[in-house]
Amino acid sequence: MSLQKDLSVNVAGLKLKNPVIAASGAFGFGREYSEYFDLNRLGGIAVKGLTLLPRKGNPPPRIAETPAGILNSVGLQNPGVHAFIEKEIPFIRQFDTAIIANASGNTVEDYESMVEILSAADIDAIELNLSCPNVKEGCMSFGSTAQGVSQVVSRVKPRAKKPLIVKLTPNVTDIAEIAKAAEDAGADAVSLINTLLGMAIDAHTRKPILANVTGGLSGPAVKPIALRMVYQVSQAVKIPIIGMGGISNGIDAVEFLLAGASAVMIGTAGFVNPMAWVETVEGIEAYMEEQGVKNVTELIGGLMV
Amino acid sequence: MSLQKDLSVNVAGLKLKNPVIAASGAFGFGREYSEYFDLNRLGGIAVKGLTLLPRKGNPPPRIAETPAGILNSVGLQNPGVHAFIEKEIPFIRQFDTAIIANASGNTVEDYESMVEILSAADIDAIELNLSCPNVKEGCMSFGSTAQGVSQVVSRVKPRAKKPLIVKLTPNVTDIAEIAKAAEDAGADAVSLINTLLGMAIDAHTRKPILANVTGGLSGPAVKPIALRMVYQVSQAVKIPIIGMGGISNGIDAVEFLLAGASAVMIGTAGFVNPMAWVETVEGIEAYMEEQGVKNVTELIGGLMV
Amino acid sequence: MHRIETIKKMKKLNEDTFLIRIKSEAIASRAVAGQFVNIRCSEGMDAYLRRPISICAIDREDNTFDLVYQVRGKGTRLLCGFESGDQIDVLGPLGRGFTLNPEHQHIVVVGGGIGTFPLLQLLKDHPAKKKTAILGFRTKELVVLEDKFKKHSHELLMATDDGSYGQKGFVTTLLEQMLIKERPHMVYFCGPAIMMKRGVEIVSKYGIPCEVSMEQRMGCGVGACLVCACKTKKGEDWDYSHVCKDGPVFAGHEVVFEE
Amino acid sequence: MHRIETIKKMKKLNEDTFLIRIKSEAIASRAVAGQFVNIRCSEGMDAYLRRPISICAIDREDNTFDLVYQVRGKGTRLLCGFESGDQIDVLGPLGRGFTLNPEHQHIVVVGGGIGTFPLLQLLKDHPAKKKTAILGFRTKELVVLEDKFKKHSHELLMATDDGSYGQKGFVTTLLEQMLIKERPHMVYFCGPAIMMKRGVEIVSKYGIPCEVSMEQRMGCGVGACLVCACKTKKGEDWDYSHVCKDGPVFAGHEVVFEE
Ligand SMILES: Cc1cc2nc3c(=O)[nH]c(=O)nc-3n(C[C@H](O)[C@H](O)[C@H](O)COP(=O)(O)OP(=O)(O)OC[C@H]3O[C@@H](n4cnc5c(N)ncnc54)[C@H](O)[C@@H]3O)c2cc1C
Ligand SMILES: Cc1cc2nc3c(=O)[nH]c(=O)nc-3n(C[C@H](O)[C@H](O)[C@H](O)COP(=O)(O)OP(=O)(O)OC[C@H]3O[C@@H](n4cnc5c(N)ncnc54)[C@H](O)[C@@H]3O)c2cc1C
Ligand SMILES: Cc1cc2nc3c(=O)[nH]c(=O)nc-3n(C[C@H](O)[C@H](O)[C@H](O)COP(=O)(O)O)c2cc1C
Ligand SMILES: Cc1cc2nc3c(=O)[nH]c(=O)nc-3n(C[C@H](O)[C@H](O)[C@H](O)COP(=O)(O)O)c2cc1C
Ligand code: FES
Ligand code: FES
Repeated sequence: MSLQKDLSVNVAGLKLKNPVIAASGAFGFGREYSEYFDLNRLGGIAVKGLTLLPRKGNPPPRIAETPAGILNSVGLQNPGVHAFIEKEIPFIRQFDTAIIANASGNTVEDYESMVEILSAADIDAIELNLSCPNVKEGCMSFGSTAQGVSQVVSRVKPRAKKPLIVKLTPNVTDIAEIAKAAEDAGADAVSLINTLLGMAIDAHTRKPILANVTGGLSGPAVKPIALRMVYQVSQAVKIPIIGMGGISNGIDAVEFLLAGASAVMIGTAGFVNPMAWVETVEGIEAYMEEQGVKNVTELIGGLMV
Repeated sequence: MSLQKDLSVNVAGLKLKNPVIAASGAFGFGREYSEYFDLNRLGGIAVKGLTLLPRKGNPPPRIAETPAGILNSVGLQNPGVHAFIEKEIPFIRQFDTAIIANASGNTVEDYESMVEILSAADIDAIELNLSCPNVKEGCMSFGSTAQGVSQVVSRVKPRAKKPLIVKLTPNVTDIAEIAKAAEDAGADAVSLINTLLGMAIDAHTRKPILANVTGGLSGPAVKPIALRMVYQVSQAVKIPIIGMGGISNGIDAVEFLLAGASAVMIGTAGFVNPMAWVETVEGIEAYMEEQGVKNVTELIGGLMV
Repeated sequence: MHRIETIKKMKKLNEDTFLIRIKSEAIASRAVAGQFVNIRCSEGMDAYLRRPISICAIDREDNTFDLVYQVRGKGTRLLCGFESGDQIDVLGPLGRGFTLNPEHQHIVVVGGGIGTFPLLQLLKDHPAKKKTAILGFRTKELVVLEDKFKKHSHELLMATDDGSYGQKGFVTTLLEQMLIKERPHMVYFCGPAIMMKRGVEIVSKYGIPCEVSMEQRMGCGVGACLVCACKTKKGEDWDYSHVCKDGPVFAGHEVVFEE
Repeated sequence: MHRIETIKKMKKLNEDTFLIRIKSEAIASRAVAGQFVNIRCSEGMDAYLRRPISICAIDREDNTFDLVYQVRGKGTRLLCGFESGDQIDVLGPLGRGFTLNPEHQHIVVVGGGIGTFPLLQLLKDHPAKKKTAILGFRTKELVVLEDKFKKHSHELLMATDDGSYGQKGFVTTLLEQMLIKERPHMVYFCGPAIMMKRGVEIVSKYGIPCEVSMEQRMGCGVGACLVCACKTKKGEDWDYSHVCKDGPVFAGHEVVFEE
């Protein structure tokens, strides 16, 4: 490759060496995949969804394969925010990659505490998860109305000392309206999409495959929905967008950038191909080379409609 | 096969010899596929979405392939309800299969007129399309709020002299609430899901693939979402449900029946396999044989949760 | 016809152009020049929709037909994985082919790139006394089937965009140069929309009828889903016809070409 | 290790059980009995997730390892399409294998169905003086690898659910009959959860330690996605461990078996 290329992006103050971030829940706290590739190559890592106290998560089976996708119902199993700070941050900090703490709560107060605690921790941004479909309380119930989003975001924003990214659920009638509510309430950026609520049934046993009955759909199957939502949100808000949903390679990532995302996250594709994250960085570079794009930011919102 | 099996179902007065119906928009008015198989084998045919006046539809390209699915943006191209009654009904009536007229409108008055006109025609049921994502006015804008659905359904119901099926859009926060609104307003049945709003981009040209920018996602990719919605709606309403979204074979169809559907529709799968409709009937039969199910109605809502 | 048929031959014609010969009495006996088949490139989800490919040549004695295709994306790439002897799922013959009017004594076929392929069977079947073929490719390496076209035409003019083979430039320029001297009875176009648009303008100027073979993204391929729209004239107004059923071949003056 | 490796052998063992031998120095040199690999059964979307398959045997000189699998659904069916010489995408060796304690002089392996396969390498590697294998299958036709198990054990007891081969009934019954007479130092279970649950109850009664190899639906296979949960004891309480990383082999008393 001959072209001198700049892949770095700045998402509301969050500086990334390239626009590729490991999506929350698919990458643990980075340890596992550090055996497969050099984490320094990632723009950032969004860690497994954290809560104030440790959570056990839902009973298994927690995954079902669906056409070009998967359903998961992990239900935010995590060691709690304190264990994260103590045991996981030091590990990830060895690498030159941004740390994004994904935070969930059952109540507005939970979210407030999480943001306070994380603001004091050695991380680069907070991703407020208002969109997990696999827990009964909080989370998606806040995220599915503009009012709920507005309420949580406006309460936590004053406490946030790091860029505040609000993660949106696609299980809504009008995601642009929700994104606008997040923006108006002070979000520095939005990330989307979380998973779509779905279900799989085993016709032979006549039972749901997931013990939790329903789960969240992700993977290539949802890409057209995610792209549309990123595009709609990009028309509605001025804050940067982190796009995700079914991205598997550089071309997919470029599509999200063109639709208006400033960075992308990848989850499911990594299960199938542990090199998906790194290959996506390489794929974006190859696209830039081919198209003579020097600065990846030129692509953001570059869709010609 | 040895077992004596009964595949017939009765959906709110609409009698079907088997639960497999060709989905609206995927089957034209039946002429084309009559060259491929015997239409007598179908439970019913939901004809291409009709409007009062002829519609040209959207500019091409109108289709994009996506992982395990497709996006379409036909935009209700149709010859108008009068041409349908004159030229198409006589053709379909040659076959022993139910005719379901799929009706759209821009205004409540349009829907009223459509229902009046169709009630006088030789058809078996009316499917009120409150869910087409590809037209600017009416349709999905009514379908995306409980209030909109309630308004249209309560206004047309008194004029309906045939079973009235209300077709719901999946592009909503809470489909159960919308289904309930349809039930309360007098719907005899609901059918779901219509397509999910999506988008596809050609990274090389940096343009949307569909001339209409966005389109409706259907096919196997959406099956988990459709199944979840059918299940949720079945928990919320008492009227029968016609389930669809990504069904490709008998096992898929059985999953929808177990989730609570009384009948199923198949669209996209037929493009790939023109025998999909007939093979689904056969597949349901084979499943019944294997599981010793004599009456297909035993399967409806039979999910063990 | 929806059939599982057997592949008799797979041949690489150049870097990314392949020929598949398929045995099918049902299709070979029914198909006419200009029709297409809709092919399943994978059994699963990897190229979910069928791919429309024109019938390039028919051997009605041997009950085979040939498809020639260029690798463009997922589906056509998967097609290259097939081998002679494999089964393939074909829907066809589909659509409306070219009109063969025995009164037309001199015909011209004008093709560009992958649009040249369906013109071969047209030349084979047309009863005209004089058949001229004007074929254009991007560059020399992409030229295929030249010998076949030579065999079934009386005159063969070649053009490449870069001048690496035949005349440099567009087939429409060659056509226009020809029309200054000659007056064929019918011209058939198949190729990029922009070429066909220009072609129709040229022949109209000379009052010569023509047919064009259109392309559009397809779903069902049989006329049921209405996705493959093509703007055509309808009295003073226009309407969307459908490439898979009303076409792919349309009368040149019927089509409303857009930018 | 994520590697594209070459298949050295494909063998049908019975109606729906197959053996794949894969050449891989990286895996053969690192793997221990009880570990698994996560395999990509198709390049595309047709079996999107990888499939976990236990390592059945390792040839550390030849740098190959064997997988034995039963066709259950889409993925395992696609695996049957592979041929010797083909490339295959394998992630592994993964997870925690069986514990091999040289002080255990008499060990018993108890396997049911596809759960018998990973026990073979365990028998090969374990230094115990006496190795007993108790294997159960649904019916005679499903019995595979009997000769190999015979070779690597000192005692081999077979059971089938229908009595068509060996003793009629469950392996746990055979185990219990044995424990009345003998006191092995360690028992290893691999098979259906209900069998392992019963097995753990039995050996506990006799105060014999045991290990069980658990199954669960997986995503990543490496411990990152947390989907493969397995209830395990944690002090007075319990927590979800993960089969792909903390397992698949767990100490028998650790696991909380559920209905
Ligand atoms: C009537 C007709 C006849 C054709 N005849 C030939 C032929 O003889 N030889 C040949 O090489 N090509 C022919 N084509 C074009 C051929 O269909 C496309 O090149 C092919 O579908 C591309 O598929 P892909 O999977 O390689 O590309 P992808 O880009 O992966 O395809 C994605 C989707 O877009 C559709 N698509 C992409 N390009 C086209 C196109 N140009 N036309 C229609 N659909 C498209 C595909 O069918 C598929 O649904 C014909 C097209 C039509 C409509
Ligand atoms: C650690 C481990 C080791 C295994 N070792 C072997 C072995 O040596 N030989 C063998 O034949 N089988 C083994 N299995 C079971 C094997 O993984 C499944 O039979 C296989 O995944 C089924 O895939 P399929 O595509 O055929 O079925 P499908 O039903 O089409 O699979 C659909 C999805 O469910 C998952 N799934 C279905 N059944 C199981 C299962 N029993 N366990 C885990 N996931 C499942 C699949 O991986 C896939 O994601 C093992 C499973 C685990 C967890
Ligand atoms: C197994 C799994 C666990 C997930 N856990 C979380 C989580 O804890 N917090 C969160 O915000 N999103 C979570 N997600 C959603 C992903 O971050 C992402 O939004 C979604 O999967 C879509 O991207 P993908 O298609 O690339 O996977 C999870 C997804 C998967 C598959
Ligand atoms: C090309 C196409 C056209 C459609 N047109 C209509 C329509 O006119 N009216 C309607 O109610 N639904 C229409 N639909 C939606 C289908 O009826 C069905 O709800 C949807 O495609 C999901 O089912 P499937 O996955 O089996 O295709 C259309 C779908 C497709 C793919
Ligand atoms: S492709 Fe369906 S109508 Fe032409
Ligand atoms: S499969 Fe991902 S953690 Fe076990």
